[in-house]
Amino acid sequence: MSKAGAIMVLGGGIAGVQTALDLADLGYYVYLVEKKPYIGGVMAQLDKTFPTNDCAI
Amino acid sequence: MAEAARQALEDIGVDPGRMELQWASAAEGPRFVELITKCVDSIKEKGPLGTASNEAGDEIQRRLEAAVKAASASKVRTSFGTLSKKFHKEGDYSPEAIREAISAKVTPAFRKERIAQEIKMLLEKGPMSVTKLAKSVGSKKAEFEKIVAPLIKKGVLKEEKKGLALA
Amino acid sequence: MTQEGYNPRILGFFCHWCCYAAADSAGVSRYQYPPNVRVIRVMCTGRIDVRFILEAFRCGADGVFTGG
Amino acid sequence: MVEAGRSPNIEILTSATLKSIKGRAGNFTAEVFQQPRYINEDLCTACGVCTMYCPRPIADVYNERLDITRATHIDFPQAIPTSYYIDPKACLRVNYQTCNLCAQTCTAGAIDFSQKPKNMKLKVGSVILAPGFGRVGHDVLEKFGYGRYQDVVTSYEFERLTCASGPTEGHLVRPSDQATPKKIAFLQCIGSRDVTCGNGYCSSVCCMYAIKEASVAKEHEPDLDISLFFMDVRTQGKGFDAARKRAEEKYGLNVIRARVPKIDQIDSKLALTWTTDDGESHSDLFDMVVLSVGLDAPEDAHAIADIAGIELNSYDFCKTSHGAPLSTTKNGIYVAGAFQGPKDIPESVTQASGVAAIASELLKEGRGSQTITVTYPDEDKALEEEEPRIGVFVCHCGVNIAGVVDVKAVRDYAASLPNVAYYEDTLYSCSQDALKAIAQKVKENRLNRVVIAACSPRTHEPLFQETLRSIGLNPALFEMANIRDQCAWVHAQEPEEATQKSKDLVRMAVAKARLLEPLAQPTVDVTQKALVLGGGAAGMTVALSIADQGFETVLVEKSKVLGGNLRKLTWTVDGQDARKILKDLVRKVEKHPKIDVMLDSELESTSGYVGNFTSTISTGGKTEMVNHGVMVIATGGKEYKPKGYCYGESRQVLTQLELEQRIAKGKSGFKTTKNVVMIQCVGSRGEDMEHCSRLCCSQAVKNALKIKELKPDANIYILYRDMRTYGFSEDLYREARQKGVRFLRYTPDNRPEVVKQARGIKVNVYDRLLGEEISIPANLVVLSTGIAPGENENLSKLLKVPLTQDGFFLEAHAKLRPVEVAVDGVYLCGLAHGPKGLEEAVSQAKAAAAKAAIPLVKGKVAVEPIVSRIDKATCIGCGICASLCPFNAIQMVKEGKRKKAETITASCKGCGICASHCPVLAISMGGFTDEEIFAQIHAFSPDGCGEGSEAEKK
Repeated sequence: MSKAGAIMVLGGGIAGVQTALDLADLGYYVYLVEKKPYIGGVMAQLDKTFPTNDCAI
Repeated sequence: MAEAARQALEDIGVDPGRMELQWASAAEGPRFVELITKCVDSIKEKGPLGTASNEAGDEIQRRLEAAVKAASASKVRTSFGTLSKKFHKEGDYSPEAIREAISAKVTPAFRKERIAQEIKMLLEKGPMSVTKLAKSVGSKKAEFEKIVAPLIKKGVLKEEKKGLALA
Repeated sequence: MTQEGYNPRILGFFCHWCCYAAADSAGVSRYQYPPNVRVIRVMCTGRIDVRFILEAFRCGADGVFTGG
Repeated sequence: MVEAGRSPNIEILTSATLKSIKGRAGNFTAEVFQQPRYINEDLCTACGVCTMYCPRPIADVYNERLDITRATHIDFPQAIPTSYYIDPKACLRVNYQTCNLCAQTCTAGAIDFSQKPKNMKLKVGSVILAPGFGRVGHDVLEKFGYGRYQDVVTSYEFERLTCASGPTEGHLVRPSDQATPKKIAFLQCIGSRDVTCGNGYCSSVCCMYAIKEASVAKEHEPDLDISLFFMDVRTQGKGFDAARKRAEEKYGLNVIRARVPKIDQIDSKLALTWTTDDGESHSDLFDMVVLSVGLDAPEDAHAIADIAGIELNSYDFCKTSHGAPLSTTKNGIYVAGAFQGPKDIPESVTQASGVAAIASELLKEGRGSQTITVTYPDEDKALEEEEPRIGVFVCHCGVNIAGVVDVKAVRDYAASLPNVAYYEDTLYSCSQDALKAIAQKVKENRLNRVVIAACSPRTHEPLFQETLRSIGLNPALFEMANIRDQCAWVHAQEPEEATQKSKDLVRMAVAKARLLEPLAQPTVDVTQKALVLGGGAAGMTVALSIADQGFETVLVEKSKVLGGNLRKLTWTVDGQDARKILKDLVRKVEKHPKIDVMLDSELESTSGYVGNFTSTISTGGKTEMVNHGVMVIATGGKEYKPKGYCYGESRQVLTQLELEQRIAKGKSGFKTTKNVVMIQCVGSRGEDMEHCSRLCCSQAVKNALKIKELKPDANIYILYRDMRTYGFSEDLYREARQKGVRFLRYTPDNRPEVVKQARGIKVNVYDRLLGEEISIPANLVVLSTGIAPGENENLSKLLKVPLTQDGFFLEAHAKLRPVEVAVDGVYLCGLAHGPKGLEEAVSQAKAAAAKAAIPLVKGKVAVEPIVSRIDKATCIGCGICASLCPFNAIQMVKEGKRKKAETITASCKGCGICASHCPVLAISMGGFTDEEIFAQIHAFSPDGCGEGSEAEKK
């Protein structure tokens, strides 16, 4: 198997960010590559989220 | 704890209904709002502290101070603690069992200590006659004497012609 | 015997995990309720000592709401 | 997001695109091209001056072009990275080398036009594709008048209109005349379930977000009249139906089951015509129409597929299988989120954690080789011993608090409180730049206590404590006043009282802060072993994943054989051989060196805490003790046994699973079958169980198609309330209709009835189109029953994990922590969390494996600092506390001839029962001492009610 300890995540939306956080906790270095100038993807545009209606940011 | 507090409040002349113990889990936002609104309305019903029907209006402040001291006395707390230990072991937490046990063991000790503390506070302003003292602490003659006797023996109080005074 | 102008002051002891969380979830869904309660957060209802309740009344509370 | 921004091991490359990937699993070289921001992220203080001076207006894409912004801007205040950037396409300086206004006005000197695009080669072990989803094409929207009529908006635009920091600060207005609309219509399935635009699938989320947006709109404008036009109301997630019902009742949303073909404009109103399924045609005028747009495949799906060398499915989403939902067709490259298929946020978060587990399995050896560990400056002990110097920060939280509470007045009031050495109000105290500013102010003014009046400590206390720790201040010297969730948000109509309440709460917080003492943060070692309860599909997947990540795992299964409910399946919904999946899983589990399988065993008891659990497991009478660091609940669920509908009285009435077993036996079972009637939601959605079990519709359609294969001329009827074949299984629903399966909708108050006759059975149902009761003779009646919770009660008590009203385990947070529970170190997945299909169960199992592995990887766990401390001198050894402690975290020790109580810090949960029952007041709770609580009580009364009798000072 390989010795690489880094992983690339393509996309900085909620899925990309959550994967990056978990991988960092699991001991890996993460390159989070995002097309836009900010991370958060579409979720960052939302005001509230269902089902609990708490804020999305 | 709630029952002990209710009985303590009753003893010193505060309407026990002013204190509520409610349960609302993290998911029960709406239920919590109902409980709070009902509580605010019921307290509004009772009016400011001391003005409700079963409350001793003017002496409340002094009584409460004496009550806090009484609740900090180790004698009273030991009775409360050992009782909780018993309940924890037996596991019968029915409201009746709790009410009975507290009114049998804890409240008498609390009342005795509260009255003793109140007497000391009243006498700080100078000696007072026994009857006036008994009335203002809300204790009948027999009970009053039983509380005062040990205090005199221990030299905390002394008898004088005008009544009782701090030693 | 309710006086209209009278605004009671109520002290709340809320358990961090249940009642305090219920209050937060009521806030998140914007339920409205009267503003008379001031909250002291405790880790559990078991932490509340009879002395706290008596002291609360001594310090001018018209009511005490302990929430587990 | 903020966490990702602060993590030292996550390097965020914004405005970056992937150019190429070479190499193979474990050893890829990825080429990334990064556009310059022309603003140096580290220097930019996000002050906004450059945007003011920039002369070049551009459409604000973040706000869906409803607003204008400038070439140099930031999209939203809490953006991560929190720095402005310059849009290269618009900027005059970049394109025409003129203007340079922003660079001159920038006080921080952060603007740097010499930045060049960068090409980077990254050596990585694995690539995770999470590019999200794309927008529905303009052509589809035009059919509904979008672009022609201003008041036809997309759901994204509506979201921005209702957002407090949106273009209209949350006031809901019509784009045409900025007037507040009275009547709004939501049209569903725009760009979904629509083969004409190539999106034949269902986007799974639009029904739920439409109801949410309608509820939020009603909150802003209570007398709005909102109608939602659904084909099927597909709210199949956990707790979604309950939320929908609550919203419909509370906000009076009227739900109309019809698909509106087109929209016309009649002077300033929008005219909609539609026909309902009872044949009636209606039309009405609306002020505004919201198009609930679906989730399309990402625009650059093909580009990504070519670069990564992976296959796409017919709708340009990433091709995966139900057995391995997170793996693409290329080893080492995995997928998570909407690119794998349209899904909601909880599913995306689950898949994100799941894919982290797979990558961690692949790169087991590389773990920790390239990570940076953060070291905190040691605490400034001297500062902490000094007189309390409190810093009070009162937060606006945008409009959330400032909209109701007079923040400036509260700040000035705080200044008047004793020991307050610094006071300030902040716009968003949780944003990255505000945190940096607070840290700096604390250092500059040598503050040793911090009070933040903002939101709930339950959500933000750890974030602020982290900031304190980063500047050498003990995190316990921190207190929050909750003036948002428990004040501004709930007293919106009473601003004066809310402001007064905020002042009181700040006074109480400061009173407590004065007495706060630093608390140690001990760490405890984690036993490197995991315990998994339940050997079904989820249990096996989680055990395999943890073991593949290199940790010993014990798998406990109640029955004598592995497989659980998976044993009853023959095919998955996407046609895979479920039996093969089962065989693979069981084989891998049984021969895996690190998995110890304990069949016919059950959990007797568990004690301990995260990192140090000790469980006793009974196997056929004899018990065994297992020490483990983490635990996963995968005890599954069971098929709901229907009551009524002649189930059990006639051999011709089956459940879907029983039907599948009969289909598996082939044609012989269907020789005499002419009419098959399937009834959906038997026992579910309010009949006996409240919840919807999500997969019975897809299961029914799958079986119907299987019967049609065996017996093409069989008449199949499906009586449904809402056909919830969400996601790609919508194709099966369409195929079923094309193959002549008849679908009839019934309403809960008019349920179909199964009647036993002398010869065979028949089903009576009210046909909405004919408007009368019809009776269908049936050779076979199939009841689509949902999934009921397993016997979770005693396990719930054993592990102190709460259950939801529906009887499933309650997760820590529906969206952000779907596989964790309130008890640290215990994780949850599969049907025990809630009804779900095989694909979702496998993703959730992988996610649970990732989360469970984190403490194992770290090896140490920090213990909560809020614990009890017993003053040995005062303690009289009465033992009351030891007997009452629910976590047996106090033991009596001999000291000389007397007994004294002593806390086991690691087990203590900080509840404080011991402190409140100690007769001699010898026990003080970290962060909640008697003195601190008394100080708060005194601060409660306006005049501080004197320092009170000396009794409680002891």
